[in-house]
Amino acid sequence: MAQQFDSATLGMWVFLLTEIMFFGGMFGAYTVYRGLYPEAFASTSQYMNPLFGAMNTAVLIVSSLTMALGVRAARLGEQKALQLFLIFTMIFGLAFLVIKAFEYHEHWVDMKVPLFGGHWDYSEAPQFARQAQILFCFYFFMTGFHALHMVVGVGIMTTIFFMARRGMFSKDYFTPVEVSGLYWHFVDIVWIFLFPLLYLIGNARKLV
Amino acid sequence: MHSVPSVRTYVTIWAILTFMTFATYYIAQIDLGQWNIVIALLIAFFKMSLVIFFFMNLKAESPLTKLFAAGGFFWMILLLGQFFVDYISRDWMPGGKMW
Amino acid sequence: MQLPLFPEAASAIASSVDYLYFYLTAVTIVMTALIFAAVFFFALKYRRRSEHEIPPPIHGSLKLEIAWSVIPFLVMLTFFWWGAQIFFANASPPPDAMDIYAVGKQWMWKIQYPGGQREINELHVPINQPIKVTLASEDVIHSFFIPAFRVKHDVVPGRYDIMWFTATKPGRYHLFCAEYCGTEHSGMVGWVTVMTQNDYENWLAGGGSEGTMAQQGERLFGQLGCATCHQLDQQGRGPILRGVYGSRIQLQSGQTVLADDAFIRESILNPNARVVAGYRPDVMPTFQGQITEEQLLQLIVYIKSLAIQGAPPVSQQTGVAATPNQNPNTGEKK
Amino acid sequence: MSTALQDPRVVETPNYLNQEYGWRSWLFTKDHKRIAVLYIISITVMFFIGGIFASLIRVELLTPQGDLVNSDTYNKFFTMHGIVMVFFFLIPSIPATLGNFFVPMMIGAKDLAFPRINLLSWYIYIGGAAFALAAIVLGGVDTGWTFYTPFSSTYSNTFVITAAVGVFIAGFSSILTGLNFIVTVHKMRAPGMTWGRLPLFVWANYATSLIQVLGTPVVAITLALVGLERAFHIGIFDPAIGGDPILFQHMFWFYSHPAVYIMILPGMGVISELVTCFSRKGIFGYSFIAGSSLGIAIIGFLVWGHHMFVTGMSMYASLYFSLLTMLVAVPSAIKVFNWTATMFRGSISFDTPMLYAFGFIGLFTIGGLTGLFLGTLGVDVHVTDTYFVVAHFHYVMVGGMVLAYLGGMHYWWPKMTGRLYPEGWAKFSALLVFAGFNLTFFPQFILGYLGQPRRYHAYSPEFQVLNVMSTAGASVLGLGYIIPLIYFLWSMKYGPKAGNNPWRATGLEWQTSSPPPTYNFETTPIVTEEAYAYHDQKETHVG
Repeated sequence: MAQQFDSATLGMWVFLLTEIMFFGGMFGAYTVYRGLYPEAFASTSQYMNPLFGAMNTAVLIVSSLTMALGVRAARLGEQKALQLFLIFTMIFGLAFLVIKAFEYHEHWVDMKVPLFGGHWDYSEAPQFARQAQILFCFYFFMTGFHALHMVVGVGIMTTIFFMARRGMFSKDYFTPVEVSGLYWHFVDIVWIFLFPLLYLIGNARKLV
Repeated sequence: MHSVPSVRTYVTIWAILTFMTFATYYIAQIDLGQWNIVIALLIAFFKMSLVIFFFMNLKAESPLTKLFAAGGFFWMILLLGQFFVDYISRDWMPGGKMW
Repeated sequence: MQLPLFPEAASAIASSVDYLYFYLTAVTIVMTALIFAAVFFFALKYRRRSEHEIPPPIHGSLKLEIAWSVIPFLVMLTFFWWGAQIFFANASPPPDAMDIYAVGKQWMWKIQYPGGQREINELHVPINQPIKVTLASEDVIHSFFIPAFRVKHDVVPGRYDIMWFTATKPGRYHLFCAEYCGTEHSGMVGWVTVMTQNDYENWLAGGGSEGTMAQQGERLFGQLGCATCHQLDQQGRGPILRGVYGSRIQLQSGQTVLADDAFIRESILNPNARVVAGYRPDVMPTFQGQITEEQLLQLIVYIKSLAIQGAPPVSQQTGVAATPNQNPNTGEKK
Repeated sequence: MSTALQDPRVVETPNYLNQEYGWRSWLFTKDHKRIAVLYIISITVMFFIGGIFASLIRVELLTPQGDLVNSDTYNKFFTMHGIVMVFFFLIPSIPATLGNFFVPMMIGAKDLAFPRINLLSWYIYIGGAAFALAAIVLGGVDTGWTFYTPFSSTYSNTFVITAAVGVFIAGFSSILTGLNFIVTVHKMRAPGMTWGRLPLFVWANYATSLIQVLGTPVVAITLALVGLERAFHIGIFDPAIGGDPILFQHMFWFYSHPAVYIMILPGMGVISELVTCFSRKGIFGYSFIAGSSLGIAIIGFLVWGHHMFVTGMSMYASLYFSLLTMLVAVPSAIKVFNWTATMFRGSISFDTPMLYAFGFIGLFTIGGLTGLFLGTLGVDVHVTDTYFVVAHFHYVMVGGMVLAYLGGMHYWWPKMTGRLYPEGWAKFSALLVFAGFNLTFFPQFILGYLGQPRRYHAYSPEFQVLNVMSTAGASVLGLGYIIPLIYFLWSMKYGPKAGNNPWRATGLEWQTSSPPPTYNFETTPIVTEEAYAYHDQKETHVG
């Protein structure tokens, strides 16, 4: 059992390594373009709502807390508490997605969705109109992939919740809870970086 | 297997993380030039370390796991670093002004 | 039946690349021969003679390991050093290089000469004269490859790439596209004709009915309406372009920038990206999608020809506008 | 044939093959050996699909005019050849088959650490392959296996998204295999199996796994970005809005250069096994070979820029990448020298696997050294994107990896099936492969320096003779691949019984019965000596 637990945690960490590189590719490309077009990127920040971003960060951090407490409960064999914390985690995860959806809607209303041939209008700052599209592509791809990870995460939490309901975990066996927790925290960490990189670019200087 | 951290520890970490989040938000409203991004990223790194060491309980994990966790970040920096080998040095070429 | 085994060497750098290639080949042959010989020799000498023999163990030798790590590495460093020498020696064109402009387009090469001649899939160059080719792409990445000159450079859309060479032997040589660019990639080939100076002069005299490239650019400048704002002698809504090329320009953002091909290209395609100090950003429309890469190059050559302060408009000049010198006067644009 | 037919009795001992019957027992198996067999079947199918495209390419290139198919079709041929061979044959080839089968056995484990994930990785692979095949059936892809933007993202009118999705999915199969191996090697070693006693095949697979885990996600996201760019008609590599197509190349080669080490490292591991077994001698410089595997895995990530010297990358970056390219050649050289030295004063037999090992050492040496031409700045400018590159990587991939794979298949076939293959035919086809290979690819070095660009449907007439030689060689090579397929299948039913250890090899995989039982060992083995302790086999020492 101990061996399996160790293997599973190590395996999850190795998996997170690949996840780091997966997002790392995007972060790398993002950094290159931010270096190439700093002003165009900065000009986009007026269309990001940093308060939403900060709220979402806070929501995710709370969900990480409940997740960590859930894992703690699993370790101590407190099944009721585990189930409760899993529900909280799911609720906060869904809350994140709902807030995210509101934000996407706001971008749509603002005509800031260059995808699909362009729901796009940047006449307020025409000098950045081309390159700002790159930032918005990054924004939608990165937050999109992150949201996808959240959806998968909520799915995993649901599975774990039902496993817990069926009494599959005990003080001696809680590997799936532990491993899913690692995944959840990782998704949180990605957001911790996405928040300043996407929402707070040159926030202090309204360039336009 | 591992010692179980107390609820108090978790809640304290959570409080720090939330505080840091809003600190990031408010610091971003002050114009510090290039330092805005530096501070934002430093805070992000700090927050990440808290999540990794406490919520993900890396501090109680084996050295091997720590090595793999560190390896991921090292490799990502390697990726970025070598992008920059190209992009930064494009500037040094006659007529180059990519950066 | 033709069976060439080695390409013709027709440029100034060809033989230096060939020497390095011979050196690398020699090392490869020697190393491969050594390994093959050792494997054959051991395999025969120590072939299994009885099913039951067990040879004595040999665990290794630190000295040998160090020797066969360090020595090959030193040899490889000579590859690196020599290769880097050639690469850097040929990195930037000499100042007296003659300009030629090439645009890659699926699937042809469009060549323009400063004198106004234009060709497709044909490049004519004089012998013993450094040629600087400014490369642009209309669509995807192409690669300008002349095997006989040992030169190749990718042509990346959205920017200018530079390559240069000095042809040394009259003749006709292949011009290939070396970066896969779509359906007729293998049809994107042409010929480079190297001529003696005299022949080249004669050839030049034959072409260019539409005037020099700068004149073509000047016509375009009028047709596109650039001249209404960018007037030559008096302040219009846009900067006066005389003397701009090659100078450092003060931007609205406070930075300065060198007005070179890339900057002028950007100013035409995306005029608001970097606005000159003292001008409004939203006055000039973008010309993205409205002019071809070829026309863009003509405009650049025209603006380049204005760099010489006080020179008469190119329509009154004869022949080819010279490559400008660095102009100390800070001009303005837009 | 060395020691065949020691035990001709027809008694079926319980093993992984006869444990259960029926398709369910295969498709839902968690046994790493059965999954390895599933993989062998799948990659063989993919290999022959890729091979058909290769033959069509070679037939087209018999004449310079491009008269067999039109250029669009030809472009699809080489693209599909590349995608199928690289992502669906070479990458999974040794790790997912021989590695899957033997890594657990060699470390004395019952199975991999995550048997279910192992099965999942096969299903993911099949899913990816289904997309790739769908792209072929629907009408093909014409971007080249490198998917360079902006051609792939904007200009191509073919099924790029389908193919990219296929590669993306298959990437996760590769990641999961790597993840499984890493955890297995760390956590599942038998008592006494220290890191210093691991067989070099395990070391090689471990190093490979590191690359798979660290590199594959980057190519996955890169291709995802290309797919999204096509789907949304806008993206980050689009030069029209200021995107830099060269960034795509950086991201692509960040994985795809190390990927060639994913392909070759396990092959090197196989050769270490073969050379020791058929020289009946411990490896020369164990720690250097093991260390060089890790060295290749790590330095391999630092050299990708040598694919981009003429792309308009900064020339200082070119300098950096060129220097590091020289560095990565050192560990490869160490391996070649050590294998050769292992043969010194050995007891060398000429069984088929050893013939493949000889072939590997020679061809890999040529392949590796010609790689240095491409890492040397001045020369690369001329030879990059020509047939020189094609020849170089086929020397490494076919002359190296495929020969190692065939060598390994012959070496372990008796263990996997309990049967011996016909030695005469095997030797014959090994020679065919070697001869055909050289005839196919050596002329391409000359073509490359002459300047024939790669991916050309029609070429200049003066290149014809060399191209005809190449096509002739390809037909010999093709025959050399088909013969083993036939006799392997034949031997499963009619081959003589192999016995447990026909080569009298060391290594835990040979200590158990052939074919191995479901959990590999009757009792967990306890390891007391280093790998390749041939001198401890109680026999007479011969000077």
